[in-house]
Amino acid sequence: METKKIAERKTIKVTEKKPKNIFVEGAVSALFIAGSIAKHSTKTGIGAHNIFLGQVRADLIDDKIVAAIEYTTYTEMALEKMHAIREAIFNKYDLTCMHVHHSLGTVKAGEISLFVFTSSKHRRAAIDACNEVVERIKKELPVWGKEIFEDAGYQWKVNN
Amino acid sequence: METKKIAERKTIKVTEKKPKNIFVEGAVSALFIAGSIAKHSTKTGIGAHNIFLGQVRADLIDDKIVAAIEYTTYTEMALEKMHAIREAIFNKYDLTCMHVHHSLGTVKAGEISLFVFTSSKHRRAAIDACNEVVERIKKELPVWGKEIFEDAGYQWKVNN
Amino acid sequence: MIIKIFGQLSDVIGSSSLEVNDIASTDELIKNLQLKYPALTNSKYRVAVNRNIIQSNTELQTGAEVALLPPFSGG
Amino acid sequence: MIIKIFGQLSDVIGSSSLEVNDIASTDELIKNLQLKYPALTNSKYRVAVNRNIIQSNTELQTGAEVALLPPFSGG
Repeated sequence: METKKIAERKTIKVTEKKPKNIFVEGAVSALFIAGSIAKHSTKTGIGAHNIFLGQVRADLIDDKIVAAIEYTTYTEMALEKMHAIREAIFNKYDLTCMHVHHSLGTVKAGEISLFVFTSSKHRRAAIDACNEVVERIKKELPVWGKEIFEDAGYQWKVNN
Repeated sequence: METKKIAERKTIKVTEKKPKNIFVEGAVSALFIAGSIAKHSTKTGIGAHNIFLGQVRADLIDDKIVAAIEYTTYTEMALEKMHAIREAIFNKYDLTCMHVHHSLGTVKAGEISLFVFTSSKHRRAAIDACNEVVERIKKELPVWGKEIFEDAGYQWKVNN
Repeated sequence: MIIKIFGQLSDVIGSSSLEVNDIASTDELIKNLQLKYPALTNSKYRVAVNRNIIQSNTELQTGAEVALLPPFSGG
Repeated sequence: MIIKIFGQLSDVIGSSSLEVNDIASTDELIKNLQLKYPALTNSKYRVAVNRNIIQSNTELQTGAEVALLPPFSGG
Protein backbone atom coordinates (compact mmCIF):
# COMPACT_ATOMS: atom_id res chain seq x y z
CA MET A 1 0.00 0.00 0.00
CA GLU A 2 2.67 2.46 1.16
CA THR A 3 4.84 1.69 -1.88
CA LYS A 4 1.95 2.29 -4.24
CA LYS A 5 1.22 5.67 -2.68
CA ILE A 6 4.81 6.81 -3.16
CA ALA A 7 4.75 5.64 -6.74
CA GLU A 8 1.61 7.64 -7.36
CA ARG A 9 3.10 10.75 -5.84
CA LYS A 10 6.14 10.39 -8.09
CA THR A 11 4.06 10.34 -11.28
CA ILE A 12 5.36 13.16 -13.44
CA LYS A 13 2.80 15.21 -15.32
CA VAL A 14 3.58 14.92 -19.02
CA THR A 15 3.68 18.33 -20.68
CA GLU A 16 0.93 18.66 -23.29
CA LYS A 17 2.77 18.88 -26.61
CA LYS A 18 -0.30 19.17 -28.82
CA PRO A 19 -0.84 22.84 -29.79
CA LYS A 20 -4.04 24.52 -28.60
CA ASN A 21 -6.92 24.38 -31.10
CA ILE A 22 -7.96 27.78 -32.42
CA PHE A 23 -10.57 26.63 -34.94
CA VAL A 24 -14.32 26.75 -34.43
CA GLU A 25 -17.03 25.55 -36.81
CA GLY A 26 -18.98 28.51 -38.23
CA ALA A 27 -19.17 32.07 -36.93
CA VAL A 28 -17.91 33.38 -33.57
CA SER A 29 -20.96 34.66 -31.68
CA ALA A 30 -21.20 37.88 -29.64
CA LEU A 31 -22.21 35.79 -26.61
CA PHE A 32 -19.09 33.65 -26.92
CA ILE A 33 -17.03 36.87 -26.90
CA ALA A 34 -18.96 38.11 -23.84
CA GLY A 35 -18.24 34.84 -22.01
CA SER A 36 -14.57 35.15 -22.85
CA ILE A 37 -14.46 38.74 -21.51
CA ALA A 38 -16.39 37.84 -18.34
CA LYS A 39 -13.94 35.03 -17.49
CA HIS A 40 -11.20 37.65 -17.04
CA SER A 41 -12.88 39.47 -14.15
CA THR A 42 -11.12 37.17 -11.65
CA LYS A 43 -7.72 38.12 -13.11
CA THR A 44 -7.43 41.38 -11.18
CA GLY A 45 -3.86 42.03 -12.32
CA ILE A 46 -5.20 42.88 -15.79
CA GLY A 47 -5.63 46.58 -16.56
CA ALA A 48 -6.25 46.45 -20.33
CA HIS A 49 -7.83 44.15 -22.90
CA ASN A 50 -7.59 44.53 -26.65
CA ILE A 51 -9.92 42.66 -28.97
CA PHE A 52 -9.80 42.37 -32.75
CA LEU A 53 -12.79 40.98 -34.63
CA GLY A 54 -12.81 40.14 -38.32
CA GLN A 55 -16.29 40.38 -39.84
CA VAL A 56 -17.31 39.01 -43.27
CA ARG A 57 -18.13 41.88 -45.67
CA ALA A 58 -20.92 41.74 -48.27
CA ASP A 59 -18.51 43.03 -50.94
CA LEU A 60 -19.80 43.81 -54.41
CA ILE A 61 -17.55 42.11 -56.99
CA ASP A 62 -18.50 42.47 -60.69
CA ASP A 63 -22.21 42.90 -59.89
CA LYS A 64 -22.19 39.95 -57.50
CA ILE A 65 -22.58 40.26 -53.75
CA VAL A 66 -20.57 38.15 -51.31
CA ALA A 67 -23.08 36.23 -49.16
CA ALA A 68 -20.60 34.22 -47.12
CA ILE A 69 -17.01 33.03 -46.83
CA GLU A 70 -16.17 29.34 -46.60
CA TYR A 71 -12.94 28.80 -44.68
CA THR A 72 -10.64 25.80 -44.97
CA THR A 73 -7.25 25.16 -43.41
CA TYR A 74 -4.26 22.83 -43.28
CA THR A 75 -5.02 22.09 -39.63
CA GLU A 76 -1.78 20.53 -38.38
CA MET A 77 0.43 23.19 -39.98
CA ALA A 78 -1.87 26.06 -38.89
CA LEU A 79 -1.89 24.92 -35.25
CA GLU A 80 1.89 24.43 -35.22
CA LYS A 81 2.34 27.89 -36.73
CA MET A 82 -0.11 29.47 -34.28
CA HIS A 83 1.74 27.80 -31.42
CA ALA A 84 5.01 29.36 -32.64
CA ILE A 85 3.34 32.78 -32.99
CA ARG A 86 1.95 32.48 -29.45
CA GLU A 87 5.41 31.66 -28.03
CA ALA A 88 7.00 34.57 -29.88
CA ILE A 89 4.31 37.02 -28.72
CA PHE A 90 4.60 35.95 -25.07
CA ASN A 91 8.38 36.33 -25.29
CA LYS A 92 8.09 39.80 -26.81
CA TYR A 93 5.22 41.33 -24.79
CA ASP A 94 4.35 41.34 -21.11
CA LEU A 95 0.95 39.69 -21.59
CA THR A 96 -1.32 38.13 -18.98
CA CYS A 97 -3.19 36.08 -21.57
CA MET A 98 -4.07 35.70 -25.20
CA HIS A 99 -6.93 33.88 -26.96
CA VAL A 100 -7.41 33.28 -30.68
CA HIS A 101 -10.47 31.80 -32.40
CA HIS A 102 -10.77 31.41 -36.18
CA SER A 103 -13.81 30.08 -38.03
CA LEU A 104 -13.84 27.14 -40.42
CA GLY A 105 -16.72 26.34 -42.76
CA THR A 106 -19.35 28.90 -43.70
CA VAL A 107 -19.52 32.36 -42.13
CA LYS A 108 -22.22 34.65 -43.49
CA ALA A 109 -21.77 38.37 -44.30
CA GLY A 110 -22.10 40.35 -41.05
CA GLU A 111 -20.86 37.44 -38.94
CA ILE A 112 -17.50 37.23 -37.16
CA SER A 113 -14.78 34.86 -38.39
CA LEU A 114 -11.75 35.94 -36.34
CA PHE A 115 -11.50 36.81 -32.64
CA VAL A 116 -8.15 37.81 -31.15
CA PHE A 117 -8.10 38.79 -27.47
CA THR A 118 -5.03 39.98 -25.54
CA SER A 119 -4.81 41.18 -21.92
CA SER A 120 -2.04 42.80 -19.92
CA LYS A 121 -1.34 44.97 -16.88
CA HIS A 122 -0.80 48.10 -18.98
CA ARG A 123 -2.45 48.93 -22.30
CA ARG A 124 0.62 49.17 -24.55
CA ALA A 125 1.40 45.42 -24.38
CA ALA A 126 -2.20 44.32 -25.01
CA ILE A 127 -2.68 46.70 -27.95
CA ASP A 128 0.67 46.03 -29.65
CA ALA A 129 0.48 42.26 -29.16
CA CYS A 130 -3.05 42.07 -30.56
CA ASN A 131 -2.05 44.07 -33.61
CA GLU A 132 0.99 41.86 -34.26
CA VAL A 133 -0.98 38.62 -33.79
CA VAL A 134 -3.63 39.75 -36.30
CA GLU A 135 -0.96 40.64 -38.89
CA ARG A 136 0.84 37.32 -38.39
CA ILE A 137 -2.39 35.30 -38.57
CA LYS A 138 -3.30 36.92 -41.90
CA LYS A 139 0.20 36.45 -43.31
CA GLU A 140 1.35 33.14 -41.84
CA LEU A 141 -1.61 30.84 -41.12
CA PRO A 142 -2.46 28.39 -43.92
CA VAL A 143 -6.15 29.31 -44.08
CA TRP A 144 -8.13 29.97 -47.26
CA GLY A 145 -11.38 31.85 -47.72
CA LYS A 146 -13.76 31.15 -50.60
CA GLU A 147 -16.12 34.08 -51.18
CA ILE A 148 -19.52 32.63 -52.04
CA PHE A 149 -21.76 34.93 -54.12
CA GLU A 150 -25.44 35.44 -53.41
CA ASP A 151 -26.81 33.99 -56.64
CA ALA A 152 -24.18 31.51 -57.73
CA GLY A 153 -20.46 31.08 -58.08
CA TYR A 154 -17.50 31.98 -55.91
CA GLN A 155 -14.01 33.44 -55.95
CA TRP A 156 -11.00 32.83 -53.74
CA LYS A 157 -10.39 35.61 -51.23
CA VAL A 158 -7.14 37.58 -51.46
CA ASN A 159 -5.61 39.13 -48.33
CA ASN A 160 -3.94 42.53 -48.52
CA MET B 1 -54.83 70.23 -46.73
CA GLU B 2 -52.45 70.37 -49.70
CA THR B 3 -50.67 73.42 -48.29
CA LYS B 4 -50.17 71.74 -44.93
CA LYS B 5 -48.64 68.69 -46.57
CA ILE B 6 -46.11 70.79 -48.46
CA ALA B 7 -45.22 72.67 -45.28
CA GLU B 8 -44.64 69.39 -43.48
CA ARG B 9 -42.40 68.12 -46.24
CA LYS B 10 -40.31 71.30 -46.02
CA THR B 11 -39.59 70.92 -42.31
CA ILE B 12 -35.82 70.88 -41.89
CA LYS B 13 -34.39 68.46 -39.38
CA VAL B 14 -32.49 70.47 -36.78
CA THR B 15 -29.00 69.07 -36.25
CA GLU B 16 -28.54 67.76 -32.71
CA LYS B 17 -25.99 70.06 -31.10
CA LYS B 18 -25.84 68.35 -27.73
CA PRO B 19 -22.81 66.03 -27.61
CA LYS B 20 -23.50 62.29 -27.22
CA ASN B 21 -23.32 61.02 -23.63
CA ILE B 22 -20.47 58.55 -23.03
CA PHE B 23 -20.90 58.10 -19.28
CA VAL B 24 -22.55 55.12 -17.59
CA GLU B 25 -23.13 54.59 -13.88
CA GLY B 26 -20.94 51.76 -12.57
CA ALA B 27 -19.10 49.05 -14.54
CA VAL B 28 -19.54 48.18 -18.23
CA SER B 29 -20.84 44.58 -18.36
CA ALA B 30 -19.71 41.85 -20.76
CA LEU B 31 -23.33 41.48 -21.90
CA PHE B 32 -23.52 45.18 -22.79
CA ILE B 33 -20.39 44.71 -24.92
CA ALA B 34 -21.94 41.62 -26.57
CA GLY B 35 -25.08 43.61 -27.41
CA SER B 36 -22.97 46.36 -28.93
CA ILE B 37 -21.04 43.85 -31.08
CA ALA B 38 -24.23 42.05 -32.18
CA LYS B 39 -25.82 45.32 -33.38
CA HIS B 40 -23.10 45.59 -36.03
CA SER B 41 -24.03 42.39 -37.87
CA THR B 42 -26.42 44.34 -40.08
CA LYS B 43 -23.62 46.69 -41.17
CA THR B 44 -22.19 44.35 -43.78
CA GLY B 45 -19.69 46.92 -45.08
CA ILE B 46 -17.66 46.42 -41.92
CA GLY B 47 -14.66 44.07 -42.17
CA ALA B 48 -12.89 44.82 -38.88
CA HIS B 49 -13.75 45.82 -35.33
CA ASN B 50 -11.27 46.87 -32.67
CA ILE B 51 -12.24 47.01 -29.02
CA PHE B 52 -10.29 48.38 -26.08
CA LEU B 53 -11.40 47.60 -22.53
CA GLY B 54 -9.96 49.20 -19.42
CA GLN B 55 -10.28 46.95 -16.35
CA VAL B 56 -9.75 48.06 -12.73
CA ARG B 57 -6.62 46.43 -11.27
CA ALA B 58 -6.34 45.25 -7.65
CA ASP B 59 -2.98 47.01 -7.32
CA LEU B 60 -0.95 46.61 -4.14
CA ILE B 61 0.11 50.08 -2.91
CA ASP B 62 2.11 50.25 0.37
CA ASP B 63 0.53 47.04 1.72
CA LYS B 64 -2.97 48.16 0.74
CA ILE B 65 -5.00 46.55 -2.03
CA VAL B 66 -7.14 48.60 -4.42
CA ALA B 67 -10.71 47.30 -4.10
CA ALA B 68 -12.39 49.74 -6.48
CA ILE B 69 -12.03 53.00 -8.36
CA GLU B 70 -14.56 55.80 -7.91
CA TYR B 71 -14.77 57.93 -11.04
CA THR B 72 -15.93 61.53 -11.22
CA THR B 73 -15.97 63.95 -14.14
CA TYR B 74 -16.59 67.52 -15.23
CA THR B 75 -19.47 66.33 -17.41
CA GLU B 76 -20.08 69.29 -19.73
CA MET B 77 -16.38 69.76 -20.51
CA ALA B 78 -15.77 66.01 -20.92
CA LEU B 79 -18.65 65.61 -23.37
CA GLU B 80 -17.57 68.66 -25.39
CA LYS B 81 -14.00 67.34 -25.50
CA MET B 82 -15.18 63.84 -26.48
CA HIS B 83 -17.28 65.37 -29.25
CA ALA B 84 -14.20 67.17 -30.59
CA ILE B 85 -12.14 63.96 -30.41
CA ARG B 86 -14.88 62.08 -32.28
CA GLU B 87 -14.95 64.69 -35.06
CA ALA B 88 -11.15 64.64 -35.39
CA ILE B 89 -11.04 60.82 -35.51
CA PHE B 90 -13.76 60.59 -38.17
CA ASN B 91 -11.89 63.20 -40.24
CA LYS B 92 -8.61 61.32 -39.93
CA TYR B 93 -9.72 57.68 -40.33
CA ASP B 94 -12.12 55.96 -42.70
CA LEU B 95 -14.36 54.61 -39.93
CA THR B 96 -17.85 53.12 -40.22
CA CYS B 97 -18.63 53.77 -36.57
CA MET B 98 -17.20 54.43 -33.14
CA HIS B 99 -18.66 53.96 -29.65
CA VAL B 100 -17.20 55.08 -26.32
CA HIS B 101 -18.50 54.25 -22.83
CA HIS B 102 -16.79 55.39 -19.62
CA SER B 103 -17.90 54.53 -16.09
CA LEU B 104 -18.72 57.01 -13.35
CA GLY B 105 -19.11 56.11 -9.68
CA THR B 106 -17.72 52.87 -8.24
CA VAL B 107 -16.13 50.16 -10.39
CA LYS B 108 -14.71 47.20 -8.51
CA ALA B 109 -11.37 45.50 -9.24
CA GLY B 110 -11.86 43.07 -12.15
CA GLU B 111 -14.70 45.14 -13.62
CA ILE B 112 -14.55 47.19 -16.82
CA SER B 113 -14.56 51.00 -16.69
CA LEU B 114 -13.74 51.96 -20.30
CA PHE B 115 -15.09 50.50 -23.55
CA VAL B 116 -13.89 51.91 -26.88
CA PHE B 117 -15.22 50.26 -30.05
CA THR B 118 -14.23 51.21 -33.61
CA SER B 119 -15.31 49.58 -36.88
CA SER B 120 -14.17 50.02 -40.47
CA LYS B 121 -14.02 48.31 -43.85
CA HIS B 122 -10.33 47.41 -43.46
CA ARG B 123 -8.50 46.67 -40.23
CA ARG B 124 -5.89 49.45 -40.28
CA ALA B 125 -8.42 52.26 -39.73
CA ALA B 126 -10.27 50.48 -36.90
CA ILE B 127 -7.06 49.54 -35.06
CA ASP B 128 -5.31 52.91 -35.42
CA ALA B 129 -8.43 54.93 -34.59
CA CYS B 130 -9.14 52.87 -31.46
CA ASN B 131 -5.57 53.30 -30.27
CA GLU B 132 -5.67 57.07 -30.79
CA VAL B 133 -9.06 57.46 -29.10
CA VAL B 134 -7.84 55.57 -26.01
CA GLU B 135 -4.72 57.76 -25.76
CA ARG B 136 -6.75 60.96 -26.18
CA ILE B 137 -9.37 59.87 -23.61
CA LYS B 138 -6.67 59.20 -21.01
CA LYS B 139 -4.88 62.48 -21.75
CA GLU B 140 -7.69 64.91 -22.55
CA LEU B 141 -10.90 63.93 -20.76
CA PRO B 142 -11.48 65.64 -17.39
CA VAL B 143 -12.13 62.42 -15.47
CA TRP B 144 -10.62 61.50 -12.10
CA GLY B 145 -10.23 58.11 -10.48
CA LYS B 146 -10.05 57.65 -6.71
CA GLU B 147 -8.48 54.31 -5.80
CA ILE B 148 -10.37 52.95 -2.80
CA PHE B 149 -8.38 50.52 -0.63
CA GLU B 150 -9.82 47.28 0.74
CA ASP B 151 -9.59 48.14 4.43
CA ALA B 152 -9.80 51.90 4.54
CA GLY B 153 -8.49 55.01 2.85
CA TYR B 154 -7.91 55.98 -0.75
CA GLN B 155 -5.47 57.65 -3.10
CA TRP B 156 -6.00 59.58 -6.32
CA LYS B 157 -5.12 57.59 -9.42
CA VAL B 158 -2.29 58.85 -11.65
CA ASN B 159 -2.33 58.09 -15.40
CA ASN B 160 0.93 57.29 -17.16
CA MET C 1 -18.83 83.57 -9.44
CA ILE C 2 -18.75 79.82 -8.73
CA ILE C 3 -15.42 77.99 -9.10
CA LYS C 4 -15.73 74.24 -9.72
CA ILE C 5 -13.15 72.10 -7.93
CA PHE C 6 -12.36 68.53 -9.07
CA GLY C 7 -10.46 65.41 -8.05
CA GLN C 8 -7.68 65.69 -5.45
CA LEU C 9 -8.12 69.50 -5.37
CA SER C 10 -11.47 69.02 -3.65
CA ASP C 11 -9.45 67.39 -0.82
CA VAL C 12 -7.04 70.35 -0.69
CA ILE C 13 -9.82 72.93 -0.66
CA GLY C 14 -12.31 70.83 1.28
CA SER C 15 -15.15 71.42 -1.17
CA SER C 16 -16.16 70.77 -4.77
CA SER C 17 -17.10 74.40 -5.41
CA LEU C 18 -16.24 77.86 -4.12
CA GLU C 19 -17.97 81.19 -4.46
CA VAL C 20 -15.74 84.21 -5.18
CA ASN C 21 -16.62 87.82 -5.97
CA ASP C 22 -14.96 90.79 -7.68
CA ILE C 23 -12.28 88.72 -9.41
CA ALA C 24 -11.18 90.17 -12.75
CA SER C 25 -8.76 87.52 -14.04
CA THR C 26 -7.52 83.95 -13.55
CA ASP C 27 -4.16 85.19 -12.17
CA GLU C 28 -6.03 87.21 -9.54
CA LEU C 29 -8.20 84.19 -8.73
CA ILE C 30 -5.17 81.92 -8.23
CA LYS C 31 -3.39 84.51 -6.05
CA ASN C 32 -6.47 84.83 -3.82
CA LEU C 33 -6.98 81.09 -3.56
CA GLN C 34 -3.31 80.44 -2.71
CA LEU C 35 -3.58 82.93 0.17
CA LYS C 36 -6.64 81.18 1.53
CA TYR C 37 -5.47 77.59 0.75
CA PRO C 38 -1.63 77.53 0.99
CA ALA C 39 -1.54 73.80 0.09
CA LEU C 40 -2.70 74.82 -3.40
CA THR C 41 0.81 76.14 -4.09
CA ASN C 42 2.11 72.56 -4.09
CA SER C 43 -0.75 71.16 -6.16
CA LYS C 44 -0.58 70.42 -9.86
CA TYR C 45 -3.61 71.67 -11.77
CA ARG C 46 -4.83 73.61 -14.80
CA VAL C 47 -7.56 76.22 -15.05
CA ALA C 48 -10.50 75.94 -17.45
CA VAL C 49 -12.61 78.96 -18.42
CA ASN C 50 -15.86 78.11 -20.16
CA ARG C 51 -14.73 74.47 -20.46
CA ASN C 52 -11.46 75.28 -22.23
CA ILE C 53 -8.08 74.97 -20.56
CA ILE C 54 -6.34 78.35 -20.58
CA GLN C 55 -2.64 78.75 -21.42
CA SER C 56 -2.11 82.22 -19.88
CA ASN C 57 -3.83 84.80 -17.69
CA THR C 58 -7.43 85.24 -18.84
CA GLU C 59 -9.97 87.96 -18.10
CA LEU C 60 -13.06 86.65 -16.31
CA GLN C 61 -16.31 87.97 -17.76
CA THR C 62 -19.51 87.93 -15.69
CA GLY C 63 -21.00 84.46 -15.80
CA ALA C 64 -17.74 82.78 -16.81
CA GLU C 65 -17.55 79.07 -15.92
CA VAL C 66 -14.26 78.55 -14.07
CA ALA C 67 -12.87 75.18 -12.98
CA LEU C 68 -9.67 73.91 -11.36
CA LEU C 69 -8.55 70.62 -12.91
CA PRO C 70 -5.91 68.35 -11.34
CA PRO C 71 -4.17 65.83 -13.68
CA PHE C 72 -6.73 63.61 -15.43
CA SER C 73 -6.87 59.94 -14.54
CA GLY C 74 -9.76 58.48 -16.49
CA GLY C 75 -9.87 55.15 -18.31
CA MET D 1 3.40 9.67 -51.24
CA ILE D 2 0.29 11.80 -50.72
CA ILE D 3 0.44 15.46 -51.76
CA LYS D 4 -2.10 17.71 -50.00
CA ILE D 5 -3.67 20.40 -52.20
CA PHE D 6 -5.33 23.50 -50.70
CA GLY D 7 -7.47 26.51 -51.64
CA GLN D 8 -7.64 27.60 -55.29
CA LEU D 9 -5.07 24.92 -56.24
CA SER D 10 -7.67 22.24 -55.53
CA ASP D 11 -9.68 23.87 -58.38
CA VAL D 12 -6.65 23.79 -60.71
CA ILE D 13 -5.85 20.16 -59.94
CA GLY D 14 -9.44 19.07 -59.40
CA SER D 15 -8.73 17.35 -56.09
CA SER D 16 -7.56 18.07 -52.55
CA SER D 17 -4.92 15.33 -52.61
CA LEU D 18 -2.77 13.48 -55.11
CA GLU D 19 -0.80 10.28 -54.86
CA VAL D 20 2.66 10.27 -56.45
CA ASN D 21 5.43 7.66 -56.41
CA ASP D 22 9.19 7.57 -56.90
CA ILE D 23 9.69 11.30 -56.46
CA ALA D 24 13.06 12.23 -54.93
CA SER D 25 12.76 16.00 -54.51
CA THR D 26 10.34 18.93 -54.52
CA ASP D 27 11.78 20.23 -57.83
CA GLU D 28 11.07 16.84 -59.43
CA LEU D 29 7.56 16.86 -57.95
CA ILE D 30 6.79 20.32 -59.36
CA LYS D 31 8.16 19.38 -62.82
CA ASN D 32 5.94 16.27 -62.91
CA LEU D 33 2.85 18.11 -61.70
CA GLN D 34 3.31 20.94 -64.22
CA LEU D 35 3.42 18.38 -67.03
CA LYS D 36 0.19 16.80 -65.85
CA TYR D 37 -1.55 20.09 -64.85
CA PRO D 38 -0.27 22.86 -67.17
CA ALA D 39 -2.45 25.48 -65.40
CA LEU D 40 -0.20 25.05 -62.37
CA THR D 41 2.52 27.02 -64.21
CA ASN D 42 0.39 30.17 -63.86
CA SER D 43 -0.58 29.54 -60.25
CA LYS D 44 1.02 31.22 -57.26
CA TYR D 45 1.85 28.79 -54.46
CA ARG D 46 4.49 27.61 -52.00
CA VAL D 47 5.49 24.08 -51.05
CA ALA D 48 5.50 22.81 -47.47
CA VAL D 49 7.45 19.71 -46.43
CA ASN D 50 6.55 18.36 -43.01
CA ARG D 51 4.49 21.50 -42.34
CA ASN D 52 7.33 23.92 -43.04
CA ILE D 53 7.49 26.11 -46.13
CA ILE D 54 10.63 25.31 -48.10
CA GLN D 55 12.81 28.02 -49.65
CA SER D 56 14.69 25.84 -52.15
CA ASN D 57 14.72 22.34 -53.65
CA THR D 58 14.28 19.79 -50.87
CA GLU D 59 14.89 16.05 -50.83
CA LEU D 60 11.75 14.04 -50.09
CA GLN D 61 12.26 11.27 -47.56
CA THR D 62 9.85 8.35 -47.33
CA GLY D 63 6.80 9.41 -45.40
CA ALA D 64 7.39 13.14 -45.95
CA GLU D 65 4.23 15.27 -45.63
CA VAL D 66 4.08 17.46 -48.74
CA ALA D 67 1.53 20.22 -49.37
CA LEU D 68 0.92 22.86 -52.04
CA LEU D 69 -0.20 26.16 -50.49
CA PRO D 70 -1.71 29.01 -52.52
CA PRO D 71 -1.58 32.52 -50.93
CA PHE D 72 -3.20 32.52 -47.49
CA SER D 73 -6.48 34.42 -47.00
CA GLY D 74 -7.58 33.76 -43.44
CA GLY D 75 -9.02 36.27 -40.99
